[in-house]
Amino acid sequence: MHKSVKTPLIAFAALLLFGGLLNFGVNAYIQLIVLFVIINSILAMSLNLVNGYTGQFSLGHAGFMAIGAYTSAYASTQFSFFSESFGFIGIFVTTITGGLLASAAGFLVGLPSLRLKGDYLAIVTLGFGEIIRVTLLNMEAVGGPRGISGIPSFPNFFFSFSYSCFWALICFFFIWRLIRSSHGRGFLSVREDEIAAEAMGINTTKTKVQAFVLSSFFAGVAGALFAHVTNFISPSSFTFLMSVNAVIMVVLGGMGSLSGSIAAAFFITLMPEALRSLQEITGVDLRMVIYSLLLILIMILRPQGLFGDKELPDIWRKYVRKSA
Amino acid sequence: MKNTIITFLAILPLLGACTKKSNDILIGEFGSLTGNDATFGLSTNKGLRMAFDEINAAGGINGKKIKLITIDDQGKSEEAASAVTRLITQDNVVAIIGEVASGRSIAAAPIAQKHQIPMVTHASTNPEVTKKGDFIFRTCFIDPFQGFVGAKFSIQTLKAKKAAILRDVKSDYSVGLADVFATEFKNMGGEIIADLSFQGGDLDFKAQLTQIRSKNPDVIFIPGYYTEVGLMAKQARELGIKVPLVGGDGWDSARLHEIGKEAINGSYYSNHYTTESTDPTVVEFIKKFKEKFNETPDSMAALSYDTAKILAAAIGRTKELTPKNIRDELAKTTDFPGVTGKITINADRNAVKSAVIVQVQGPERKYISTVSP
Amino acid sequence: MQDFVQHIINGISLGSIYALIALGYTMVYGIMKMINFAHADVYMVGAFTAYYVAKWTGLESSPGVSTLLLLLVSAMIICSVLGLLIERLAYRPLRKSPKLNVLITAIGVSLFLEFSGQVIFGADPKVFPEVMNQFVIANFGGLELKSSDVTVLGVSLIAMVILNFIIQKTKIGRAMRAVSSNASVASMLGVNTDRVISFTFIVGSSLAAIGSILVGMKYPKIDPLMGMMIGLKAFVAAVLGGIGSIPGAVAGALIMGLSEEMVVGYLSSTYRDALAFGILIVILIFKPTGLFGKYSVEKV
Amino acid sequence: MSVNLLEVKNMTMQFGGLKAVDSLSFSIPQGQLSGLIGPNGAGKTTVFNMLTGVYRPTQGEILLSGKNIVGMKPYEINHLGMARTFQNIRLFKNLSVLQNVLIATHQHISYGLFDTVFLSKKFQNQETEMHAKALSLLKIFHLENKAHEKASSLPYGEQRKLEIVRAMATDPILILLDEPAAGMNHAETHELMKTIARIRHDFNLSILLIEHDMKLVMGICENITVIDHGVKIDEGTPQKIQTSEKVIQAYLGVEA
Repeated sequence: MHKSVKTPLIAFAALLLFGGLLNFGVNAYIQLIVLFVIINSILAMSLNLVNGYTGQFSLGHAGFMAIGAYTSAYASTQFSFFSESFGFIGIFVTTITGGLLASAAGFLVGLPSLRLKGDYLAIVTLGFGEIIRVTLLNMEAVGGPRGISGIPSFPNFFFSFSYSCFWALICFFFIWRLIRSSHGRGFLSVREDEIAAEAMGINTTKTKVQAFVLSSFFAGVAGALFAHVTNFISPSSFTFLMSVNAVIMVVLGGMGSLSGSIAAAFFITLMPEALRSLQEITGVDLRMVIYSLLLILIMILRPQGLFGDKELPDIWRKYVRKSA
Repeated sequence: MKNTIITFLAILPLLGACTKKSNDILIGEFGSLTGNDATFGLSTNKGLRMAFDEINAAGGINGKKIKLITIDDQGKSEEAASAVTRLITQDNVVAIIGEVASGRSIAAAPIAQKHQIPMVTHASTNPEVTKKGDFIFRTCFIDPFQGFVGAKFSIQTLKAKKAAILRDVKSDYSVGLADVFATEFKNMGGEIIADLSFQGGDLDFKAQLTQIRSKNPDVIFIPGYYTEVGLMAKQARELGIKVPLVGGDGWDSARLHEIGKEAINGSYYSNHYTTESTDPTVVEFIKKFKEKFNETPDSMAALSYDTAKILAAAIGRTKELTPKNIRDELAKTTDFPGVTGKITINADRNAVKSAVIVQVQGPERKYISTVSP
Repeated sequence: MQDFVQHIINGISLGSIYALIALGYTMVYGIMKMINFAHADVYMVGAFTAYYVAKWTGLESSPGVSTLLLLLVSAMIICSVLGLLIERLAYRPLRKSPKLNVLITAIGVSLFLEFSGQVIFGADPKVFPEVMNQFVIANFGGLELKSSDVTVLGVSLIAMVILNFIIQKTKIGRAMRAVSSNASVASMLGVNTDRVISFTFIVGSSLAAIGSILVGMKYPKIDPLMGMMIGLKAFVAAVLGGIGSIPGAVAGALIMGLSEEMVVGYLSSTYRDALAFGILIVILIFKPTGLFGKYSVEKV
Repeated sequence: MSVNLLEVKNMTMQFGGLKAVDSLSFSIPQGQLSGLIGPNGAGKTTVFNMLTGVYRPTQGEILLSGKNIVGMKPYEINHLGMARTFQNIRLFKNLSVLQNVLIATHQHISYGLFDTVFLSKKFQNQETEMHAKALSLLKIFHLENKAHEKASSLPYGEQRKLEIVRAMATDPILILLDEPAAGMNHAETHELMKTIARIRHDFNLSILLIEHDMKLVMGICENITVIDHGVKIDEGTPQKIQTSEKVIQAYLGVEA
């Protein structure tokens, strides 16, 4: 077997095994949370490409996710081919289409990023996200504020899990290998110093647009998965707060750390759910109060995020070396 | 120190999953206790708590106490979906009550259906909700009816020929109601001269109102929530618009007048019940609610109170407590004497009930008429 | 024609509200180069302070100048203290951290205030007390000019002039400019950076407090999330005008208010927010630092 | 075609009302090591920025191998064979020494995203090649043992050297060095100058060197252009410049 597919396949097999355990071991609620963790991981990893590796400041990730979600949901509900025989091909095609349309939008948003930096870019991407949301809100074809309901779900949990993991692995290995290639080093150079990168022959314009396009593709894929897991989407699912949540995951995990993004996705998805039990004790819902407080504390105590720009293996190695 | 905190933060999420066994009848509620729509979720919650407290105080159902498990969905659809999944699979509830907003009910209904757990919505008026499956019920009227009531009242009672609509595009409830109103109003021979929109949460509506003013409508139909309608009335009067405003049950709150002050006086809306009613059920409900919460119940509270009672009655009729049996008994609900009228569940699992038109007169709501389906 | 004038009046009155809040954003940004996301929530706290003070003192139903002053002062004090606390506890430890961290902390503070507000004040809306009686200042042919419209615009303009004066002409203003252009050099030259930043937060939070009361008078509905949308719009306005520039914030806010009004009045009421952002994007693409923003050549 | 590798004609840069560089003309023949000197604030770095496309000159022409490069993007100019270092060191600080050099070789690779993701033969071969080349360049400045350290962790002098290595990795024909010896002691400077002379020879490079300190430049440059206040005041061999009245005045005028 070619080594390029060997590691991903081993990882996939391991995850499938885990999925099999989950399939029988836990209830549907935990299963749903697991799926949200995977989807959020894809979201965080893809945003890391723009915010972490390329050093651009995007606050509009929810918009791309929305495009992916709407495209695939629309295809699944409108074209009988997909809904009747919601076979693997159909699912695959709708997911890819969602991703592609999202990346087309990413291209459009990437363009102004050529001229804007920092806070200005952040605000423009935020604006694009809002424009996408308001446009969806006003499109009768996709249900306006009612959104799209009755999106066919995946056949069963095991399928949802495997399929989401499949995309999460693609996203992970794609970015992982990209960053360790010359193309990826181009991304990093833009983050480190744009002027020096240009002087060293890097077409920074192209690089930035590329980052936006690739990142939006995976955001779109995450959206497609989200739509089919929740079976319902509406414009209010993709607000500014969702973009903020994505940025939080990236920074919390560590800018430029994929394993950090995944860890942060776990943390951010599980924490509010875990804190639900607290409500039974206190009587009032303090979840979001604690959540926001933790966010501030983490930023102050560990500004570089959980993993910094290191990956899990680096940290493992360091730890082992220290204790040996 | 730093490390301890970080370790603590890391293990926090793991403390989550733990299920308890209990001898109570577990009923789940999901609602917007925080977020932009919090006011409706909070009212709903009060109505439910009051109903179940009453039932438990009277000895429960067949000796068993009811335990209400409430989950906040923050007014987000995806949270509603996970909340319902949690209620069903983690907390093992036998029935679910919620939500006010049709959008979130639509998001949650397929999950309840999939797990074969009855779900009763007390205030989602969008027809789609109960079409999600035979475990989904509703105890309020639906938008087509309310839109019809609004149009009929405008044409027949207010003698309006030209109407302007101001809809909240963010709310599926508002959009649905506006659409029905427009169709019915035209069918009855009226003309829609302006159909403008705003977004829930907006503060300023003068741009829309200025445009409406130039078209001279006889009536303005605003299928929004009281949070915006109060401000809208104020601004409309400031702009010199004097025609009556007409709306739906989203207006129903004591705050409507507190925000809109005299500007909202004289406007009409369709509602589920009237506080002026002399029906002892209603009088008793209002009295007890005021004692408990020190405020006049709005229609969300009344509806959720009724829903809780209907559900409890259905549970009481079951021989064996299973979700399937509760569903079957719910479907048999006939002429239940609720605060919001006599409620019968029809074959589509919708409630057949009448609507009332009330007029805002300061803090009071003057009963104008009842429209039956 | 009458409609057009009405739209202009509406737009300016809406814009001047954005301006009051935008000034707070731009102040903090100008000095610290950070987006103080929590500003809009300090504004919310201001409104609730006024609400509770009026309730406890029983002034809810006795409108008048003294009521207004009492509420203004109490809201300004509470907001300043809150602003100082936020700066001291959340932002100061991060002063040397990357921008994104500071931004996330600011979002964290904002969420914290919003959700604590929902727990403490309750999530349902409250009715803001009547502070001043409204009267009609001028009436020309069906067009009424309300006192509240003029007050808000007047206060924003006065605030703008005073701020400009403080920054350009006073000692603390000079220190502020020094910190703004280079904080570390300023502190080497003996400027007490901490004090300057604290002062900035006091001024910014007081502006938020004033804004909250003026807006409360005009739109008497307050809730813990009231800052979210208006804050976002005001912030966009500040960016539009060139964030960091005081006249820019006011100009940006007025443009924002007017364009929103015109969009709804003449184009489409449904795309109001989208078009507001559209205008922002177009302006930034042609003028990347906003209307009044200083364009700095990056030193190579 | 002109025999000169670089030909600058009437290049002017105006910032608002200030003329930072005024109608500057000079040329560099193939293979020459030239110097550009002038007192502080004379506009030397602005000249570099215009040559490399960071600023667009308000007026004038810049011909590289006979081709006008005014208006081109910095990376395009770099692809044509002009590379530079920066006066206030602009390394990719958080990346390793090796990565810094590898980035500069990016323009020479031909593998695409597909090759990257599937780790194709092409990808592997080219990566191996790039690494080997980067290491061999690092060797010239004795940096090969630090290849995996963070660029920002290098001492100052080595950071300057790394900048030169990075510029060389783009395979330039003309390399612009902006005060390469700044902050180095006498011995280090001496060694650096020797290395510069050597790489010019080994890699067949033309070099343009900015130096604030006149004495340094005199040792290795073959031709020197002197500017002050954006205007060329003299040009010629080190011997000629050393005795030039105008040059001495310019330096004394500023430094006295």
